[in-house]
Amino acid sequence: MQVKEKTNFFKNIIAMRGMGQVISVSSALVMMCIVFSILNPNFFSGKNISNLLRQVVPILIIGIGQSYVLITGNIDLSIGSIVGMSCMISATLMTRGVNPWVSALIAMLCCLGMGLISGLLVSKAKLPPFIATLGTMIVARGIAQISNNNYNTDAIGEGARGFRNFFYYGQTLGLFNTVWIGLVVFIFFDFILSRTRTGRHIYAIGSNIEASKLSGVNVVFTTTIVYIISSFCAALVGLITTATGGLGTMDAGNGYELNAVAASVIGGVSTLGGQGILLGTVVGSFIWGVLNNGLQFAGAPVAIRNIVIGIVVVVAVLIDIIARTGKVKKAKE
Amino acid sequence: MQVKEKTNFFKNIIAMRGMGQVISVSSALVMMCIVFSILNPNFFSGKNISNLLRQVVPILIIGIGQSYVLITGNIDLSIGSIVGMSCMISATLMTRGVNPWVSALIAMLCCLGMGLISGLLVSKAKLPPFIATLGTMIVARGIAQISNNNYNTDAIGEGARGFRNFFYYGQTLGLFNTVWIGLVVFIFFDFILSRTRTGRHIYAIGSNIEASKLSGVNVVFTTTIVYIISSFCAALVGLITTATGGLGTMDAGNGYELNAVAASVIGGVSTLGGQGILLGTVVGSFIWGVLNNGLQFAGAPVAIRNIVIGIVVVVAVLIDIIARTGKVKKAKE
Amino acid sequence: GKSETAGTTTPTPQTQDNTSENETPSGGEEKKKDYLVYLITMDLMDQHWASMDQGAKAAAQELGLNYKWTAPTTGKDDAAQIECINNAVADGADVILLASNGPTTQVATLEEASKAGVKIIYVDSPADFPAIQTLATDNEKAGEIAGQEMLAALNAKGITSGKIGIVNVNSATASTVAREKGFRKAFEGTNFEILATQYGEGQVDKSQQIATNYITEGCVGIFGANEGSTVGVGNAIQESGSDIVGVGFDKSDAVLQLIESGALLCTMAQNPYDMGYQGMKTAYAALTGGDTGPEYVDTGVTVLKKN
Amino acid sequence: MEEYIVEFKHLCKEFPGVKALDDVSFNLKRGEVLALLGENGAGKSTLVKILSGIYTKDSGEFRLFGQEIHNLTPKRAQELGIAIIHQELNMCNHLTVAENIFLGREKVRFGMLSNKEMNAEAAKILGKLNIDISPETIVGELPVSKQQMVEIAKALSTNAKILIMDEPTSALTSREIEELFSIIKSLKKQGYGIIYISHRLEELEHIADRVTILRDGKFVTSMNFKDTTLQEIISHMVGRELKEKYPRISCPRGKKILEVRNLNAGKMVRNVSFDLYEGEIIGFAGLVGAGRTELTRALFGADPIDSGEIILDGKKLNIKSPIDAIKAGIVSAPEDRKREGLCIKLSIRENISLPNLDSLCNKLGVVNKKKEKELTQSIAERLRIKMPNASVNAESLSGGNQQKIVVGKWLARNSRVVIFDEPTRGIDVAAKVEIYNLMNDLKRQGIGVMFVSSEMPEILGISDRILVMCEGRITGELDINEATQDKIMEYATRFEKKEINSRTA
Ligand SMILES: Nc1ncnc2c1ncn2[C@@H]1O[C@H](COP(=O)(O)OP(=O)(O)OP(=O)(O)O)[C@@H](O)[C@H]1O
Ligand SMILES: Nc1ncnc2c1ncn2[C@@H]1O[C@H](COP(=O)(O)OP(=O)(O)OP(=O)(O)O)[C@@H](O)[C@H]1O
Ligand SMILES: [Mg+2]
Ligand SMILES: [Mg+2]
Repeated sequence: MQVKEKTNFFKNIIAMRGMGQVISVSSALVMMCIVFSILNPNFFSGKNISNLLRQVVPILIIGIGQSYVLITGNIDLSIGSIVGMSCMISATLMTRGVNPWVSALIAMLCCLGMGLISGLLVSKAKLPPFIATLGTMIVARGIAQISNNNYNTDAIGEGARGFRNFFYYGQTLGLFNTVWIGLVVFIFFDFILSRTRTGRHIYAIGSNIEASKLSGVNVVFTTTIVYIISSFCAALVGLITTATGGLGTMDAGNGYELNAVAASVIGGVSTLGGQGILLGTVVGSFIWGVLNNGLQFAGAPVAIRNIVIGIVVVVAVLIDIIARTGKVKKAKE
Repeated sequence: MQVKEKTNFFKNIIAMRGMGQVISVSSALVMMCIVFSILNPNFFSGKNISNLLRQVVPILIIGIGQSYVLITGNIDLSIGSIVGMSCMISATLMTRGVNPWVSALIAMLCCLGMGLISGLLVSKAKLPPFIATLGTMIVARGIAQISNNNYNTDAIGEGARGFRNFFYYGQTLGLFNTVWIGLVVFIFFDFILSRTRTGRHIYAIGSNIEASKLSGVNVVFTTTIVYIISSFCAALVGLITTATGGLGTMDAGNGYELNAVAASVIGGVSTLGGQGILLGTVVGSFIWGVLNNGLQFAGAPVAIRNIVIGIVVVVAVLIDIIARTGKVKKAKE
Repeated sequence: GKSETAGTTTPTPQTQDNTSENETPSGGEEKKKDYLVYLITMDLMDQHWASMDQGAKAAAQELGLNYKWTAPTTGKDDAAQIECINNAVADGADVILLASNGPTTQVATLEEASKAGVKIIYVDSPADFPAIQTLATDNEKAGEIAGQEMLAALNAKGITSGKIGIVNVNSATASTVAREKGFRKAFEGTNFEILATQYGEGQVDKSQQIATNYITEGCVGIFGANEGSTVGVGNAIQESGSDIVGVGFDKSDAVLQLIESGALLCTMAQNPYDMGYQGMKTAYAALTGGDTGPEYVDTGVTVLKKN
Repeated sequence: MEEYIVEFKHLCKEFPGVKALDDVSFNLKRGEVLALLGENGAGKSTLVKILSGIYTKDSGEFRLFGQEIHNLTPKRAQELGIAIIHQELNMCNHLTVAENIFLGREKVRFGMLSNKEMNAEAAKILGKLNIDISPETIVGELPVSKQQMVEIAKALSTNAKILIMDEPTSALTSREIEELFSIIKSLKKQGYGIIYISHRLEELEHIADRVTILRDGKFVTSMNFKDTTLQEIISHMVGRELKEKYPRISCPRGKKILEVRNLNAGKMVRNVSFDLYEGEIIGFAGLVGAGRTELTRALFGADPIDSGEIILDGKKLNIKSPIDAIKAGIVSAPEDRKREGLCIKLSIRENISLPNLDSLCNKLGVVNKKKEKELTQSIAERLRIKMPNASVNAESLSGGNQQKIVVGKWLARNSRVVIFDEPTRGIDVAAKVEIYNLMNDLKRQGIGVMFVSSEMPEILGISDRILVMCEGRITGELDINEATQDKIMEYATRFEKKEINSRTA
């Protein structure tokens, strides 16, 4: 009996919606790890694993934010700039002597404000999400630039040591705090998405916005919330960036929006909305992170590195499609 | 009688599908131009107009390529990298003594090959376009990098003077050759899209891929063609870039894919497919070009320049939406 | 020692009145022709350029010149920089202070500009086209100095072999590529193994990740090729707590603090403010028929170490 | 005065270019089934969309339970006890059946969704309706008919007092329709007011108490069903006498056009063999999921063929895609117009010309706009498609007129075989007759017609021969002279015995 229940448990997990792609992409991830550790045994050293985990977290967090937006069938291009905005605002305030935590809070609030604007532009003003968030992307970068009058900030200094430890340098129970932050963010937002009403509505909107409206789903509210969540995630990564570098840099987060989309889509989140689970995004961000870390360890010539990355990204998703086509064929027989 | 026919002609143009947005966004463009020429009369000098036209062309051409892809309901992220690839391959060959025109042809063929791969990944392997072209984007950048062994090329030199004049420096009938190239590209691809069978199929696929298949549209073929066209446009811009700079730079075209989407979407092409006309893309690219040119003339403080750009992009599209909502309201009364 | 260096490097702008060049008419009252000078840099993001702008602006105000700063808004982009030059010419610029993206990229455009009567002065990075003056750092030489500093420090510790990592911006930025070249030169003929260069796009967090990975691989020294790379290298070394030798480029408050704390051995400080300031003076001289000085001014680097 | 639960007075609603409702007054009593009838585009859907808060009225008065109502939203309408089953399916394809049923009013415990509870309740509701679907199935994987049943279940689960059904049966087969009718009857007894919209007039005698008829957005009449005849209703709807509901013509049977031998395609087409002759219409009858659509898709090249032969005019065909089929002369009008039939963002003209571009283009592939206009015009006239002009989006047409485009786009081709899969779904009586006439036309021209339908009367009324399918096999063939509804049902339920299933498993 015990055994059977266990099998059922696994069966249930496998049968979970969206789990198919997660499993096939995970197998691509495992293959990558094996190749990298053959190329350089250092890759699998405890020190590197712990490092790697910490390096993946920022991508993972923005990936989660982007996944939320993608599942509603929209996109958020402003993510990278919001990272920069959060980094610059918080660091500027800290260098002007404001308490680091208060600075972080203010930066966070400003970023949530930008998210609110993106959300309202998409949901209320009915702007195409590409344009709305391209607009906020450029504006947020501009805000990052004027924060300290077009200069990167000075070092945030000793007073921010606690802040830096909390977000980057410190460890708890043998893992970097950053990793714990990533874990909490994942668990929390996965819960929201899979277990709450808002989560359900997010999927519904992405699946059929008209039907959702007719069923009484508050589309404006939910869409706006989703953009605010995505900005929250970006702002959090911005704070991690500030803590990491110990200063505010105006181009922090540049280009992250596409990394976030990549992590999401590799993990099975559809850019057309309605589909995907956050566990997929986690696997997707690991593919991205391991690739970058592993290629450095493999000492691959820089020139062909991009070619390898591009091919791996495509192959990772192809594996899933082949796996599924295989399944379809089998089902037919 | 004569007069009536004329009015009908204008009425017909206004009634053309997609023209609504073109008209309202054009009005935003005109407003921008007026503001800029008040801020600095030099903006409307003949010299600047001629300059401006030439500056807009690259964005216009990649915008046209991206519009084709967007109308089928897909996206092409590889555009920027293909610009780089075309630029690096052609320049590398030229510096190695290959005839400039032959070099350009070879670069073009390589880029069309990348387009073919993108197209097949999307249409045949059924990869999500975001992933497929993210992959080719990274790979194409890698190819740009290995072209000259991870260095920018040397100057393409005197032998390529004819090539450089043709694509950038020369003038014909008082206009820069680049402008003529842009004009020809626009007329040709607008004709294909609005007048031919392939054009119809492109719209049909973007509107309903299943219905198109069942109506005998060759979806795989058409989708692939569209990616090849988009690569063609990008490769052309790459050649213009080589001619402009007189050497190959590995990061040429970086980020252009989003500019191309911006130009398209501002002009009314929907990222969901099936909608938009190339005239809109032309207006969209002018908005982008005039903004960048005009802000320099206005001597706007660097720090707030991005903020202004972001807001204008959003407002340009908002004007259209307000215009249309206004129309609906009027119809109701 | 720190406050002294920081004072010159991070110019504190007098925020009240220097933002609007519209007030220059007061300078114009001196019955000079209304000259317009443009500063065109590689991008808008780097602190380096902002310092240069400060220098140029200060001199322009002293001399009563109209002055505009521009650069591609989207990041470093050759074509966009060419547009900036063309626009400046169309706007009626008399002199352009140019930090050229590459040695040859802008040549044809500069020919056009020069034909239109615009005078050219290079700041930071010259192009292969004659100009009134070039004010720049000899990047390869500076890179070699950085390498020599690192080698000396390693030898002083008794280390004569091991791995060395390089964090660069990207392979397309001529100035940082030259620095790397010089740095590698310094290690020719030694037993040190220089690992494949990694590119962090000048972003602190990316560079820091790369440096952390280098440390995991067991590097004994790491070189950062610009300000962002250097901060990343310094942070990573500081975190590891090891005595890896870190050498970098550019000076900023963050870099200086890392030197103070011992995480970095030294940095090669350039003088962007001087480039801007002196460049503007040369522009004035060229416009008013004064003496424009030598064709090449090496604004030099200072090796900044912990005192 | 009787107590009305819904009262409309002088209602007007205008869309750009169309007066969809023009001074309509109408009402609904407790415990009655009101049939709302009218031709395609008469304004029925518009009327009920106003009632459910989706559209706002331009002018007029509107009372619910005696209360004047302003600013109705879908949510508010739901709270007031109005449930609507839309004409076009409105499901979230990525969500499960239970998730769709409870969308917008999910059950929550401690802030968490209680999926178990919702699944159980959904199962109960589905059970009550005799719908055999697991609540955890993803809706997008269900056939249209099942989706329609889910939509009905969803409407019923809201505990509404007023139920609006906009063509609920258009995607259902006889058995499911019967289930639905018994549900409607029991709801009526419980005091529900039901507005029922349908083009299948035969259904009315089972359920309707009263009929209200609209024509061109105007109220025509309202009368008790008992006091009228179908004939009278039809003439009110179309504004003229309609000669025959099922106009049959007889043609001599010519030579064999199509021969299908042992066709296998996927799980739902097994060993299918039949012949099709010039001058005949073959009807394909069967229960939902019998595999008729799959058969048409396989013949048309939309699904891959596993084995078997397709022989057209004596030549063996190798059909790999619809392109091959169309080239060979086999064309098909699919059943799900929104998903497979129309490009809704394109104009009517572009939709009609899409499969005909080969004949509208010159050698360089340039479309001849004049020819295109003429073609569209002639087809629109032939099918009497009601539209402001041919440049408007297909989306803005009423359901029936959309269906006409799906069929109409194939008429300009010289095809050998035309497949109609549920061509009259959602079409009004007059338009149905037009489609029948069209099939008759084709038959007269010696073109083979395959007619898939779940409506027994029309299959019996139009076909010359009826093939009945069950579980992917052809279980019976009936000549029209011997065919009856009972015989069809008998063949349609010839399921394979269970032990065969268990042996293969
Ligand atoms: N959203 C809309 N925009 C423009 N016109 C519309 C819209 N909805 C309906 N119409 C028009 O209003 C008229 C009435 O349409 P409605 O859908 O109410 O007809 P119907 O009686 O339900 O027809 P059917 O039986 O075909 O479903 C039609 O002419 C239709 O084209
Ligand atoms: N038991 C089933 N479970 C889920 N899907 C099914 C089942 N049986 C059939 N289907 C699907 O139902 C759809 C419609 O069924 P099918 O086309 O085979 O029947 P049909 O005879 O054409 O019925 P219809 O009257 O709906 O046209 C197909 O997409 C088929 O894959
Ligand atoms: Mg209707
Ligand atoms: Mg069917």
